[in-house]
Amino acid sequence: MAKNQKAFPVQPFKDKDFALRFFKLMTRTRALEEKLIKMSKSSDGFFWIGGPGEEAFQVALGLQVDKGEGIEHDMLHLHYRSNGCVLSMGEPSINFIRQMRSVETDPYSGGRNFAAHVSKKEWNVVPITSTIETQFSVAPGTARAQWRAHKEGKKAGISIVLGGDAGTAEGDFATCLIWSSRPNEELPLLMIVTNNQFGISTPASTQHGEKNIADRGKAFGIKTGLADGNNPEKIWSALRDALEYVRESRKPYLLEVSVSRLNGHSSSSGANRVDGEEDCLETFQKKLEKLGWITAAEADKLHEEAVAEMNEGHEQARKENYPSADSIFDHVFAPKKTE
Amino acid sequence: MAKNQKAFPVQPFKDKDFALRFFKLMTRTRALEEKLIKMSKSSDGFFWIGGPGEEAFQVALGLQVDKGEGIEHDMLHLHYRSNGCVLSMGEPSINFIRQMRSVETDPYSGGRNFAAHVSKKEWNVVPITSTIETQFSVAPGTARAQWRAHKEGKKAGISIVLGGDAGTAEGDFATCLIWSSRPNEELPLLMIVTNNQFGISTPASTQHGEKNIADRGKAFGIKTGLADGNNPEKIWSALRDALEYVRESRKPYLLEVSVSRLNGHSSSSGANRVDGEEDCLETFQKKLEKLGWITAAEADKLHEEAVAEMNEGHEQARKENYPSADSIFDHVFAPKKTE
Amino acid sequence: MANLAQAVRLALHYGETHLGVTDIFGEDVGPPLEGVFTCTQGLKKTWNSPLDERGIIGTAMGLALAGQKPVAEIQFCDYIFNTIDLLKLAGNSYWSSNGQWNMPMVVMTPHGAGIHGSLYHSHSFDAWATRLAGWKIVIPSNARDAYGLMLSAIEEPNPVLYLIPKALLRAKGEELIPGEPENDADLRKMIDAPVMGSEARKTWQAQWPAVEYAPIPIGKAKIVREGSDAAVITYSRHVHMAREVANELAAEGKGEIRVIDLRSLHPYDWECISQAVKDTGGKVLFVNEDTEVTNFAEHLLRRTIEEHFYELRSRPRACLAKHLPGVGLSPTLEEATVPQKSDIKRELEAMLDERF
Amino acid sequence: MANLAQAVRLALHYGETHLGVTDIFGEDVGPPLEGVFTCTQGLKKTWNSPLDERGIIGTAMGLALAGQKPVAEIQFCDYIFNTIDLLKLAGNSYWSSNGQWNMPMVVMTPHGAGIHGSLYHSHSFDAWATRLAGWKIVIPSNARDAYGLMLSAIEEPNPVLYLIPKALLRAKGEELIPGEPENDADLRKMIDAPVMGSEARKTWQAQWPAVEYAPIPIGKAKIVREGSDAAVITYSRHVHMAREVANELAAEGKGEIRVIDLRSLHPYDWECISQAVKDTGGKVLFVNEDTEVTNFAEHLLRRTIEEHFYELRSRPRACLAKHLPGVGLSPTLEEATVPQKSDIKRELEAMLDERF
Ligand SMILES: Cc1ncc(C[n+]2csc(CCOP(=O)(O)OP(=O)(O)O)c2C)c(N)n1
Ligand SMILES: Cc1ncc(C[n+]2csc(CCOP(=O)(O)OP(=O)(O)O)c2C)c(N)n1
Ligand SMILES: [Mg+2]
Ligand SMILES: [Mg+2]
Repeated sequence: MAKNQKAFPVQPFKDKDFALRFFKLMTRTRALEEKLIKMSKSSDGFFWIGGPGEEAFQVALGLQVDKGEGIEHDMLHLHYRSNGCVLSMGEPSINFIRQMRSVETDPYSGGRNFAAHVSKKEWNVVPITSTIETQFSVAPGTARAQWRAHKEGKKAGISIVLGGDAGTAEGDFATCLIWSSRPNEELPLLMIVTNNQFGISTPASTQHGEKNIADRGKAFGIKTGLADGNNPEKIWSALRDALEYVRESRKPYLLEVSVSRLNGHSSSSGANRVDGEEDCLETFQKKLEKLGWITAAEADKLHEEAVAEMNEGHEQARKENYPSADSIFDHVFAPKKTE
Repeated sequence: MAKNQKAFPVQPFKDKDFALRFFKLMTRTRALEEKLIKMSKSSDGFFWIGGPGEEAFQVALGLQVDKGEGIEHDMLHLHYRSNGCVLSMGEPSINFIRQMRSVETDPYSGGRNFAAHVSKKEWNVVPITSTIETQFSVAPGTARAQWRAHKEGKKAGISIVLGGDAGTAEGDFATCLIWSSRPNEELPLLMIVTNNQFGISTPASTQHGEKNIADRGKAFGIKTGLADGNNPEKIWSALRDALEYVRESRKPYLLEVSVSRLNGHSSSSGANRVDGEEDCLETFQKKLEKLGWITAAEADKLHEEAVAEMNEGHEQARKENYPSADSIFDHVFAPKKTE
Repeated sequence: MANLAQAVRLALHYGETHLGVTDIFGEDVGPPLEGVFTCTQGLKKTWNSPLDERGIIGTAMGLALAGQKPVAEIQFCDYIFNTIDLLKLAGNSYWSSNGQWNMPMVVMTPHGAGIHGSLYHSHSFDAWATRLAGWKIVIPSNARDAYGLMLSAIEEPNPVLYLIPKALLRAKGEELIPGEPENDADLRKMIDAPVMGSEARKTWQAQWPAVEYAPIPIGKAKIVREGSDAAVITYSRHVHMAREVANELAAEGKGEIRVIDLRSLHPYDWECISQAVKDTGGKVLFVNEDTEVTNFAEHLLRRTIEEHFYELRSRPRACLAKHLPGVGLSPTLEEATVPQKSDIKRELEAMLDERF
Repeated sequence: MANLAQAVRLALHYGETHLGVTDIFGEDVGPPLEGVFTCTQGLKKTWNSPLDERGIIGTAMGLALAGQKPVAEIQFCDYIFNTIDLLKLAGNSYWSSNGQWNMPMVVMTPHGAGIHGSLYHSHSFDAWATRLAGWKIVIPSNARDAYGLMLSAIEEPNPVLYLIPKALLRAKGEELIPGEPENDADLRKMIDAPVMGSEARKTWQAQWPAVEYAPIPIGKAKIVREGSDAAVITYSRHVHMAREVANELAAEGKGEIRVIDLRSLHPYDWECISQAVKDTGGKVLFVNEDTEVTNFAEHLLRRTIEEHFYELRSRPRACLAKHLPGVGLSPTLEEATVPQKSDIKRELEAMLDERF
């Protein structure tokens, strides 16, 4: 068992405190997305994209990551539905709001990038890029650094790379399979595909001949798994097992996670709540209610608190400045260390 | 059984005439490559690349192709070891020599492209490109045209795309798997990987985690096969079966063919004969001798005739002009039909 | 008057019904969405592709080789950069095969900034594209040209890149497309699909007006405003900015500015540019929104110098985007990065003031 | 005197032993071949990659993000065109993350024509590369600079593209690399691997001379020949052609030509160029072998116009490759396509003749 798993109960979802902590993080993630959607609808930000429907998965991932700076810790190649992951790692919600409003205090991009394009050096969150799937070509590089460090007897985390189902059609996904499974140099890399059955408007069923995307790992001898991303308990243990496998074997693992897409693709498609998708937050709340660990009123209260948190963040962000015109010239080139 | 199979005996290699015809084509292919290598060594041409060691496979392919212009016939996306295929389709050997010498009579490129970069509109041989594996991104397009024609009840050939083992690491190979297996729009496309265990100097065993490259088709529900490219009989029937499958089911097939690389990668690595690789021409000759269908002397004579053919072609090509300087401006843009 | 997105749609309709277009495809090009910018609504030959730009360009090439007539879309030109090798191959197929295999394909892709698109919905591709020998390149600035250039693109036996100014997609034309109804509302009713996901959308079919064969030739610029005190040579959304500035300057009595809409970037209308250089004594301003190091305007400027140096009585200029890794989201950032009206005006004023 | 390939090798040796280079990789970069042009023979940190340029650039980016110092090779720049999106990302990572994530990586790749390389071993990448904001770009013309620029590239905290003039790889330097043995044969014996496949190769190890820390700063041009009647501003193999032409013209009494080797394309040494424009009254000739539409020389020419127009007493010029889909194999074709000595001479003579 990896070190940071020790922080959690052996059967976390049999533990009320843990379950409620998890639920609260899901609630805050949802409230954050709702705030960001609202901002985009009131033109307080230009474009929204995010992860409503992926809370169970993103929180389970964020909590189990070995967080820190440098290759001793996990390196994260996330994508644009990962606010919940980063929030669960401990990120203040206001920072996402700052990026949405593109104020100069946006710590991820200084007002330059779209919402949900997190980048955080302290925690090894490499810049989330808009270009679908390129992170799968980059991740073998960080994993190789960790492979080498481990081989040299140094402490080394693993790399985790994340993308959607449609994106696996890009060559980068194949690149990742190939580069992570080179004989004798297999890489400690957890590849995760969040399958929400859509790429924008295009149903996966019309474009994917694979029964499971994860099957594509098999030809390379990569261990694969499928998991239900709407069930906190199942996705938690699927991630725990996958992470443990990669940490201990130092080999790649390909995990396909089924998730919901509750508000459509992005603000371009309206960002309204859609029908017919399971809501993991609702399901989980019902379960907790049934267990007697929470009442509907208490859950509402948690949500209200989360909404208040987001409103507060928004209020603060509104007082902050937009970046100045001449800031465009900042950070084109990094200075030499000695300079 | 497809129409053009009817041209062959049911068990072709039990038929002496056929076997000798096959052997002669292999011999001519080899003699052609030997001529081209010699030319490159005597600076009568700048760069050689070709297919010594792939004769059995290339001849088997060339003979079984449905040859002609337009999508009613097979469309061929070959690569730079396919001289034997094109020669077996009936191409005069002198044309390869012309391209090697880069004279203006080079029908494939007018003296512009390297040797073995065939292009022949009349027979649907699309331009062979130096860029490894891009043909696998292009082939779904020709196959789609044929898929549509067939669906509309028109006569339609299939597409055949060919590349090496190392090249399958490019994203284009995955593209081809994905685009040819889209649900309900599966394409009549035969994908062939010639596995010679090397990409230039790099052994496949150091870069490929796959046990068989062909296994990569399985996740997509693509039918796959392995074949011994050094054995004319086996590769003939493997190709026959694969072609038949694609022609009749109108679905993709991925065939991996093991082949030898008898003269190394190209003239860059010397183009000398290497040790330790099976020579399909030798093996086949021995077999024919054993059957009593040919004597060593007769085989030598065939080889001498082939050498004479190549010398004659070379003599002719030497008399031909290099392209003129201002020909560089020809064929930048195609004229409109009406012009 | 059709807007630019409708014009593209009408042209594709004409193409698939009269000019042999066989495939209109790309990410989200077919139903249910039919184009992230509505450009492919109601058409018959559309289909959705996998999320794979290399597959899109490659498949278009294959279709072209097979004698089909594909129109492929790259959803945003920001995402075309993993296909440059394939675009190069498409551009060299006819040449490398010594005139055997031409590539009759159209690639259309939204282009440019102006919609608060941040790093990856603000890219320009014009400078890059002009480096692709073997391609023809067009970029309309209005609905009528969008219609006519698409018809010409479809009729070309060569690969044509059709850049769509993103910021102008909702901009109405000033000139009727031959055959389009006089009334906007009528056109909308006929060819704009009901909102995605609605009941109406499920059974909706476009009612196509009988638009006519009215191509705009590739390679011909258009003078959108006359004048000889100076000239702006531009394309895409900067045509409109330049015209507004020119009108302001005229109103202010500062001079009459010729505004040239290049429309085709390759081949480009050198005659028209050359005449402007002569007529203005070299007071020409090249404007586009691609980054300024190794920009197509610099090519035009070089040719201006090469052919007209001793006729120049004033310094020709360029007004281009800053050489930066991206266009930032916050409006101040975008405005400081890509040319605005104020930048064009500043340059023109300086130019008009310049002593002969 | 080391040749250019040996100089790259020596620099990489210095890099892996003194400057923290962690990975030198690409197709056929490691044993047994150690570089299709011998550039990576005898090194410790080399390894062979899959045949996948996107994986090569992506992995280099990942290594850089992880604090490593990779030197990745693209076997020929002709094969870099499927990675432009990744190169753009590498160039915008520091900027888009507001100064958090820099990308300390080097990409080296053979460049240019001159070896009868036909369509896909003759590409240039300089014009394309200069459009990649966020990258530094160097291109040595001789062994000493190749050594020093590689050291600087390795020390950079930013992505650096290191273009290797293919045609000069066997060209011996004129200046000793600090620490290299005086005698060529000694150097060869020490660092040139025995022929591939031989017994000797199997156990061979390089004997590295104690080369010294001797970087050449990025951004500084070099005047390789003095003169003020005209100036050639160029780089790569055209430095040598220009110098030969300049010597011929001097011998013919036609004038003294300054020859500037730019060495860095981004940032470029504007001061040096600007001085040449002033000193020659605008008789400057920009030469490179990339295609002539939207070429980096056109940017330099634009800036020349922008900053020196009223000092020009003569027309500045460019001598570039034809805008064609490729370079043909037959020597007549290649010679007609990319600038030759005769082209440079013709332009210079015309320039010298031009009346002030
Ligand atoms: C290279 C590239 N092509 C196209 C796009 C436009 N685009 C943005 S999101 C998206 C769909 C992604 O679908 P999927 O990978 O399933 O992820 P999801 O959004 O469903 O989580 C597309 C096509 C892009 N951002 N990058
Ligand atoms: C895109 C691209 N990258 C690199 C090269 C250089 N190159 C030419 S052949 C070759 C090896 C190809 O190996 P494989 O695919 O196994 O085919 P084989 O030559 O063994 O038949 C390489 C790397 C190229 N031509 N194209
Ligand atoms: Mg999806
Ligand atoms: Mg091979």
